[in-house]
Amino acid sequence: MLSAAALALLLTVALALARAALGPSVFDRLQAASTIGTCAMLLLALLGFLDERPEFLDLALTYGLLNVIGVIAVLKFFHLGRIANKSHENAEDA
Amino acid sequence: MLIDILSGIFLAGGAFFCLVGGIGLIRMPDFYTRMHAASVTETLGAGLMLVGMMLHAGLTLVTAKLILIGLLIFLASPASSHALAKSALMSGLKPLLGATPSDDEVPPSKP
Amino acid sequence: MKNDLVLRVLGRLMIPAILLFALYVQFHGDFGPGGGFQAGVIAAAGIIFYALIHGVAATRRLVPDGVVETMVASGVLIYAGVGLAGLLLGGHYLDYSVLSHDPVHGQHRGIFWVEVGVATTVCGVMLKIFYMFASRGNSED
Amino acid sequence: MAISVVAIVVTRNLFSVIVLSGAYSFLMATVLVALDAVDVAMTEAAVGAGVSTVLLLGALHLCKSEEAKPVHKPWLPLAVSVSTGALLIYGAWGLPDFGDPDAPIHQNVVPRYMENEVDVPNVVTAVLASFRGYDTLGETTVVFTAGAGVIALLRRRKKGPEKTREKA
Amino acid sequence: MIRSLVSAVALFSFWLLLSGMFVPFLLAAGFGCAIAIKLFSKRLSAIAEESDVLELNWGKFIVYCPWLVEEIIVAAWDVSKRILSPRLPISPALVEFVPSQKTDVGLVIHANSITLTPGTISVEAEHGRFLVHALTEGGAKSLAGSEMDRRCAELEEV
Amino acid sequence: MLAHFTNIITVFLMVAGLYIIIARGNLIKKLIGLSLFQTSVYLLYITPGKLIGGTAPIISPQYSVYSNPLPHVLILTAIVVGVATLALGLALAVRIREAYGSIEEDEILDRDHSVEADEAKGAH
Repeated sequence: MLSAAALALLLTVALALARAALGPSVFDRLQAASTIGTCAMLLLALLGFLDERPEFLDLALTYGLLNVIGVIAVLKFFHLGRIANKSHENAEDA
Repeated sequence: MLIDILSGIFLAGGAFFCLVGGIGLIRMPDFYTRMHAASVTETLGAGLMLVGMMLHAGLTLVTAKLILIGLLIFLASPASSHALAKSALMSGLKPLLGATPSDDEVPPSKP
Repeated sequence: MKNDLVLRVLGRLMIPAILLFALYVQFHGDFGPGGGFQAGVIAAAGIIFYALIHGVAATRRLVPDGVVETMVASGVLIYAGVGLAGLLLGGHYLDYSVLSHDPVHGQHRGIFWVEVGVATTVCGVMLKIFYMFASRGNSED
Repeated sequence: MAISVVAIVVTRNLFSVIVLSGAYSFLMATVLVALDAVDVAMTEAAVGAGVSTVLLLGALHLCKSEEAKPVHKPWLPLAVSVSTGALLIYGAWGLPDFGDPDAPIHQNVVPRYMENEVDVPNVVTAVLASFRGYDTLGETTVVFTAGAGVIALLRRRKKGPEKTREKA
Repeated sequence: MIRSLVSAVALFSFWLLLSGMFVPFLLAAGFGCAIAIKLFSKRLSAIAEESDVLELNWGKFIVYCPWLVEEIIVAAWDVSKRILSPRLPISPALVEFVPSQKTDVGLVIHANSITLTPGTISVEAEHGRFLVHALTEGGAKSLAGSEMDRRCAELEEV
Repeated sequence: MLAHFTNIITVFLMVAGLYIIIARGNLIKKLIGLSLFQTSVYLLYITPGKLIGGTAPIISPQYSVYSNPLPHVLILTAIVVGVATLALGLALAVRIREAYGSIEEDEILDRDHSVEADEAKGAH
């Protein structure tokens, strides 16, 4: 059952990857990336159980923490970057 | 034995909801609706899988760590999807509304 | 984004947890995955998370530049100092066996301090680089 | 994973590229876990998804986020890359099989490392800090130097940028 | 004082859960780390000009969690059916309404609960104004003055 | 074929990184290509260390077969150095952007050419 669940997770990752590759806007890709992060986290926990080494859960925790930080960082800088670029371009035009 | 079967059922359920979320991520027409699909994966899919693994592990520290992971998901994923939706709206990405979209429902998007 | 309610409350709950997790990774590097480098990166990520929520200026007040620069340098010094301590106690450079009466215990002690050094440097450098990039952009606007 | 790599190659909006490379490094870390490299996976996840994403974004918001259209025809680089790849694959047939316990890599110093004379359960930590202490000291110094280099490059001097811009 | 003691104890138990090793050295390290981080987080809050403690009616919160889980399951099943049905019967809607919570924590719990329930996502959450995107118009209409709203408001009564 | 599958993937990643580095003019994109190339090197080192049936090299009494820890150590160092170089490269890119107003290789070269032409004119 564990390996079946792992397979399903891999499929989900593949679907999310397709969305990340297709995604028209940055936000679509970001959503897909965060789904991939969640799936990777679950996959890790499952791998730990398949190998019977539950120490891997630490890794899963790391993934979870960093996933959030990554998403919020991209959002934050997306706004900053747009503003910075606009003001810069205007300055160069003038 | 009973616990094995139960954990198998939970894992299968989790896998099913994850897959559904993935399919929804592909099928849905616009960004905001895709977020709903993704939230299926991140809440029920992940939650059921974690419960399945907890049953598999029994009452040990592994279970405690799994609970921590679950708490992390349930705290962090709504916050990040909230931030995602908010900044998508702020950047002017208009949501698709209704079967017959009516313009008065579109909120004024703030810069 | 700066005054987002949800993110602020999340940060209040999560940042102490992230920092504690970093320290856990640091101290348990001997027993499971982890070690100084990972701990440094995670701690830096936690503080960067604070910067993302409350702005770089507040973070600079939280962890001032002087502290960060001291961290950068002192990490390398700790590492080199461990080697030197081995030298002074009659062993080779970076030979930890002489750090305690019992060679195995000495090795433990040496590895621990070396990891502390790595974590300090890595955390400091990551934060410093982040400050450099972020502050440069802000004052240019 | 291959899909995300292709997407990284093709996509021109640099924000999207950074998002994709974050996802790529999560997948990479998962592959590393499957290959039993737990410590490396943890580092890769922390670095790829956390720090280097933030650094790339930080650099990006000082620069333009859209890549220019390529002016050259991509055939020459493509040919060079593909022929390199073909050569490497040809060379790879000579390597030992995957997971072969008799490969030379498992014969030399590793048995001594695995004897665990340091009495630290995580062998990677033991080797990193004890047997190969010099390497790690060098690594720490490199990180220190890189930090110093970034400080030197990005320190704000009064009127520095304007002057160079006028000259250009 | 008692509150900061409680949160230090919470941090220490977090450490114990992570570690699972009861060697004296590690216990001492955990104790030290918990105290250090408690002090550091005081500094965090001081610089962000926030109160350090979270006021919450914990008794009601424990009752609230299972109810939320039940809501999530029902909603997720509904959304899954919509995703899998070939006609894709969705009618997305944006609604704005006034939440009845007063404190930060109550508002955040309400907003997060809305987002956690598949089919609804809180887009903007401020004092006195929520903007919610819903997958169906029915789901959007039932939000204002809902049971979730009432229960979250109850959580604030300390 | 299957025995060399991992090698083929490694080579594919390496080629993709190489292609980005030589075909794209954008400096930041080049740096991303460089880190892609680096990950392929990580994979190249880690894959031979794996033993079928082995587990992660964290010694515990239940297991007897472990994968080879040596490549892990080397790659750990490589990742750290990789981040350091990435940061340094990005700092350089930012400086170049400030000096030239662009991070596209072609535009930078064009500008250099025009400056040289101007100087030549001034000398005559």
